[in-house]
Amino acid sequence: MSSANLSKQAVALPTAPMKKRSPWVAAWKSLRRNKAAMIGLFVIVLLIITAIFAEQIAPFGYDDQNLVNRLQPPSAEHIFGTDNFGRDIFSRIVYGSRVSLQVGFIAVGIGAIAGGALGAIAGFYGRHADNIIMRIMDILLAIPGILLAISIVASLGPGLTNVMIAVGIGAIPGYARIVRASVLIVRDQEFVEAARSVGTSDFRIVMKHIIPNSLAPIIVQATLGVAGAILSAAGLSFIGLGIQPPAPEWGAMLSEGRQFLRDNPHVTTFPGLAIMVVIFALNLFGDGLRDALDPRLKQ
Amino acid sequence: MSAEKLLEIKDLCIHYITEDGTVKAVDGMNLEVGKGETLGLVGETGAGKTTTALGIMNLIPAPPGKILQGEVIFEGEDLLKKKAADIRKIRGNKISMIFQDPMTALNPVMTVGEQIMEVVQLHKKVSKAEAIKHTQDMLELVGIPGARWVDYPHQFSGGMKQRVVIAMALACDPTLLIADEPTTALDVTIQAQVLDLMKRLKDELNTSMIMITHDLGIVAEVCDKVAIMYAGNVVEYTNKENLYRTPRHPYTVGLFNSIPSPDSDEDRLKPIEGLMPDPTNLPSGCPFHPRCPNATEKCARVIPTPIEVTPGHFVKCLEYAPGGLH
Amino acid sequence: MSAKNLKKLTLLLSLAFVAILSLVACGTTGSTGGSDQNTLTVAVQGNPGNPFDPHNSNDSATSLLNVQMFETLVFQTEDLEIVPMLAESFEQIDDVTWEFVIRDDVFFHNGEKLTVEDVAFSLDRGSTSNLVAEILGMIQEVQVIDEHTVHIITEYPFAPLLNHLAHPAASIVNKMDVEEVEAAGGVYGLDNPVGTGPFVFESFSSGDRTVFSRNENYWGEAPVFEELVVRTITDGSTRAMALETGEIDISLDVVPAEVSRMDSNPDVELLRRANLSTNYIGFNTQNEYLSDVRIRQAISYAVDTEAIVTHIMENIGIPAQGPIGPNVWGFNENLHQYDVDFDRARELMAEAGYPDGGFSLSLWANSETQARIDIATNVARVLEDELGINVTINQVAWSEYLIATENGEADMFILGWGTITGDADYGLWSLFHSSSPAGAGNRSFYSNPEVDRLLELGRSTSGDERLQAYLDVQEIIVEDAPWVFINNGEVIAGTLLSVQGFVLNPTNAHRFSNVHFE
Amino acid sequence: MHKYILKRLLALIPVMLGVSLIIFTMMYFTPGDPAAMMLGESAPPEQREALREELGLNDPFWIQYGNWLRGIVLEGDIGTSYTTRRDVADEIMDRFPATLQLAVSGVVVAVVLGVPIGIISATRQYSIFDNVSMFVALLGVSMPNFWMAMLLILLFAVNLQWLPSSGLNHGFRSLILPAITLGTGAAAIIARMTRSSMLEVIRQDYIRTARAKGQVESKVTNVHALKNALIPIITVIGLQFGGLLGGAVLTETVFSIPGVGRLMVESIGQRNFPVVQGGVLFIAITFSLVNLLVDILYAFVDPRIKSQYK
Repeated sequence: MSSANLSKQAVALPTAPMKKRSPWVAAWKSLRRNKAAMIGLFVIVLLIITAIFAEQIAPFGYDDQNLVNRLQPPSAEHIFGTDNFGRDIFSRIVYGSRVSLQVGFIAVGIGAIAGGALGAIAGFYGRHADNIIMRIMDILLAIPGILLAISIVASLGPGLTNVMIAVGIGAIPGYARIVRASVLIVRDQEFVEAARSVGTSDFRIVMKHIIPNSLAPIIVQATLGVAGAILSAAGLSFIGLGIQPPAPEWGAMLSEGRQFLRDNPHVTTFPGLAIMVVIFALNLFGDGLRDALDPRLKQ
Repeated sequence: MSAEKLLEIKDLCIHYITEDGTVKAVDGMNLEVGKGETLGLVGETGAGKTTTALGIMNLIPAPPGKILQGEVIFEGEDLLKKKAADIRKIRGNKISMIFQDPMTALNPVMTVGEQIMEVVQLHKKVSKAEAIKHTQDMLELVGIPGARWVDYPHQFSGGMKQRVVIAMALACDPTLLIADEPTTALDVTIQAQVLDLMKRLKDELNTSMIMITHDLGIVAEVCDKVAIMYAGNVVEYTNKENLYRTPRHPYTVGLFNSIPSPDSDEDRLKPIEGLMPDPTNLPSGCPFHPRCPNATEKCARVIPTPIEVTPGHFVKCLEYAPGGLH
Repeated sequence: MSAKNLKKLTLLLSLAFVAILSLVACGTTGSTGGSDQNTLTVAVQGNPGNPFDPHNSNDSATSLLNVQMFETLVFQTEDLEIVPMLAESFEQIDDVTWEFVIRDDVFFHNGEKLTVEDVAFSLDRGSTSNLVAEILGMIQEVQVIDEHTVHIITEYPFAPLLNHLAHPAASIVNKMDVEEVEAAGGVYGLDNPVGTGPFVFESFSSGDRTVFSRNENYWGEAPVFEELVVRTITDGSTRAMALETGEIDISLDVVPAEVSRMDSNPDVELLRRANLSTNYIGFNTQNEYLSDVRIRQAISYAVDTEAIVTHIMENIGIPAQGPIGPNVWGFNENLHQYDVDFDRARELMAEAGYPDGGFSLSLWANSETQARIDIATNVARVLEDELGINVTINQVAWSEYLIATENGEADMFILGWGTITGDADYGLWSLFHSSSPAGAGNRSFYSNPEVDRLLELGRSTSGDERLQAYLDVQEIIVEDAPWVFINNGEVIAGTLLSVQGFVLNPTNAHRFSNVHFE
Repeated sequence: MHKYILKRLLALIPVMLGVSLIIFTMMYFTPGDPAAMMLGESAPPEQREALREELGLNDPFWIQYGNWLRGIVLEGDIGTSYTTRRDVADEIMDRFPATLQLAVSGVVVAVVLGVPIGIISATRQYSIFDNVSMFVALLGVSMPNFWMAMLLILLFAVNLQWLPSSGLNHGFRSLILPAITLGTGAAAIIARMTRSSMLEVIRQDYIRTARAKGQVESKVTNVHALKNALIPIITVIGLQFGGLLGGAVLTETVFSIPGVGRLMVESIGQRNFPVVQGGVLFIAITFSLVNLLVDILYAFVDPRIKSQYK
């Protein structure tokens, strides 16, 4: 018996003076102790605040052009400098947080809801439904994510909505697998049998028992998925398939600034940093969340 | 104590320091094992038996485990003061260990032969061919065809795996064998076979043994002396006869009362009230006092020391201390 | 596995890595440029997107490569002068008949002698090809007169025929070779195109490079170097860096962002020459709002082409004065200019009934061309700020862009047109004649009977009458403002200082055979 | 084992059919006209219509798909590029070596960096090395690799001029920056996975058994633990390889490397459907074969899995 197990076992002894608390409260308590995760959460909250109050925070509009003032290095007036239209890069990054958050959350929402539903159906009904759904997921997984996204955006056309759909579709198989796995574990447990024996409808069983029990892994995957979605969208923008100008998407800013990389690296440095900080924060938080929600993985 | 001392544990303290608090797994423990003797280490889950065994091998995982103080004197030398390289020469060689769960004690991606050979080659200067020969002999010794040395653990049953573990533990003729609940994970019928095998081999090889168990039946069957552990402490320590005839510590008495006995008239067992205390938050005074039928207010205040009640029979209870319970 | 094995594994992986890399090194020992005087390495932006068949290719990357291998009857010099090439002499016999005498000393790369049969075959083939019909479609018949003479008969009087015959699409191929390949069911120009030019095709690696060797039996002056490598380097700054590091000798397609840097680099020579292109913002004249000439004019007044050329195009080219550039034959230098004038623009909007704008238009640009996206970004902002027109930018792939501009989906769109023949007809007919479908160039759906008449007149007359027709037509077009005329482009290249004798051709048909190293 | 591999290969067929159908459907609904692309901006509509007819673009969906499929099954012909008129297979094979070199060198960098860092981090959990390398690994995961590529170019190619900025023409030297770009992200993921997998394994009873035998710590880690930790590590390496095949799209763009990824992007832009279909199918098959290889590797690492492959 290793020490970790030992201490856990000891704690688990019923006489131990422990309050009975919900696993979510426990997870939050454990998360609170995780400094890295808290830093991540702080950055994410900051980002959300930035997105909400972009108008108040940004000193300029995201498309306020001034060609004469183009490609200025950082200064007191333009702390991140200006781009090739003389637009304030700081303001564009501030407004860009809206785009990134939208892409991140909506794409993950699409992936999690569609994938979750498919996974739940596959796991709950098994047999044919399972077979068909999971084979389709295999097919989607056989195409590298970015290529799938590029093809989808090509067929739907560029623009924010379609980028979100494309990235979301790419994420479906991941969620489907997770939910299916949890459903398979939960499905045959006694409380589900019990619910079924008193004639509860399938839909109710899924909603009441199965979904709540597979929520933890979905939340972890979703947090890390938001990071992935933001990166994918930036990648799509980078090859010109993303958001339409003049929308201040960070990946598009990187792509547009690439031609000035040599003489005016500030045009690309700041959007690059913005992406990195946000992804870093989401990863920190996601890792912490995973440790908190899934003690088995805790190290 | 009749036999020559092989192992002596003095005032050993091992704590686990975790986020949830400090677990005093072993707290001021004293123990002796003589040459050729079998000592039974008995206690409930979490009493610190396994930690004691790991402490002897100096295998406490650190962090979170920490040996705070004490000595483990083996053949006259303190193992805790030895360098890592020196202690490795003892592990698996002079002192070897049989672990509780044979299912997980074997490396699943190595053949059993490789795993037995590993210990042979580590400690004996032999050629590869000799090592293989020795490995096969060891397997035969525990009743497994030598030819199966190329098989992987998953190809064996639980009982067979434990035999492999035993073969591995005995491969270098250890002077001290620590068996940590070697039969707990096995079916009852297999348990007897394995136990018999161990007893036989121990006698053949004249090995000393520490038998860790919570089963007083096993103690009766194989041990010479017995140490009863409770909450990181030895509460009673004597030879088997003394213990079975005159158990002194209230905990030991409680343990005996909770075993069904065929020649008893009572139709109800008397389990010990309550459960093991939270190891991060042990009660003051005697750790057993909250559950002790005889406890007094003094028990909550004073930490008892071992008292030699009769020669060779040590009990850690205020009842036997000068001044008694009050 | 033991600890030793782990080390071995790490070692093995590292070795594998090195092995792969050295394999790569052996596979592509193409590190040319700079020091090697026997190889000329040129980098271009595009990957050849068609087979090496002059009659079945129309993208500029393929054309440039074809020009090195194939030749035409006449050649248009960098001064846009028509000079003989495969034809020794030529002469117009009547309105529709031209006589050409073919050189006697020309051999194809496969050793076959150039004959009049090859000429007739090639021009027939070109005139019926889907891809180059707009260049050669007017040729009705090529008559073989004798061993050295052919007559080219056009369907209608066609003044700029010589310019068209100088176009790479009018290249002469080897009849026997083409027929052999096509008879076998193959596509000509994939493996071994055979021309008469100074370079012989060696190999092609898609996305990477095309390699040519010197034509040792060239009828003209053979190149001094042995090998020509034309590489595709898509990214503009990467291309510039490759030149600066001496990895390539010549970089074509220098992008705006690199021009000033390259200009100030003492190790590199920057070559610039006005080309024959006009970049423009086209209006869909059938759009509810844009059908009103006043709104088109208002937008023309609001768009600051000076600023666009200075800041967005990095001073590449000059602000355009009309639909064709100053170096195109027939250019009118006295056209009305829509110099930026927001008051006049707002006045016109008010006259049209939209003093505060208040309507929406879509502005399209293709995602492959950064400059167009940048222009769109700027123009959208200006129109919204100054005229209150709400402009949405649609940035789409080229193929989708073509469709959207053809079916009228795009209200405004940014495009360029190269008058590669150097003659006004080519620069105006397809774009403004009402019979010319959108797909052929009239994406504005522009229709003006007077313009039609003048364009027809220009095709069938010659001399001053022809010139006057074009001068007049440009005035009408500028007045009607179906386009915002942005700039007349430039062809820009950078070369290492050691590269001498390279001349940029406004038609983009740059020939590398005269280059020598110093 | 042979039977298992055969079974897996057969199982690939329906998946690849599915992949081709999905890609075909997406391309079918992609706006834009390949004929317009081929004929250029000045071709009249009749010509274009004729070309569409010739290419079969006017046929109903199922007939187009059927024809394409028949070409593959009966003649092994995956089509002809609309633009270059070359065989799609030639087109892809021209480009594939570059992509493969990128992906392989990226994986090698990732493994050579990631696995040892993960092992050391696990064996010295919570040490400075562990904390620093896990921090850096997380940074590596968070950095968009096209941005990293730009920074590497700026530093090593533009400012220091040590390494070429583009192409694969300088052998070893030209692969360094792309391999680092592709490799670091994957290295970070592999390091994290190695660490957690090792931590999981180090806690196992058989590791204690090995220590109880008197085995030296390095062998306990590198023999007993690593071999057991290898399954998830191999899995993630396999997935990363697939990711690199796809992720090469961006790297190829930044470094101007003529690989399959860029061919795909260009062809999608040109509506060059045969190349897109062939290319995606090709990449999907490569990816699936790598996964199969990973599954076969499992058997060599873990005898329990081997016994299931019968």
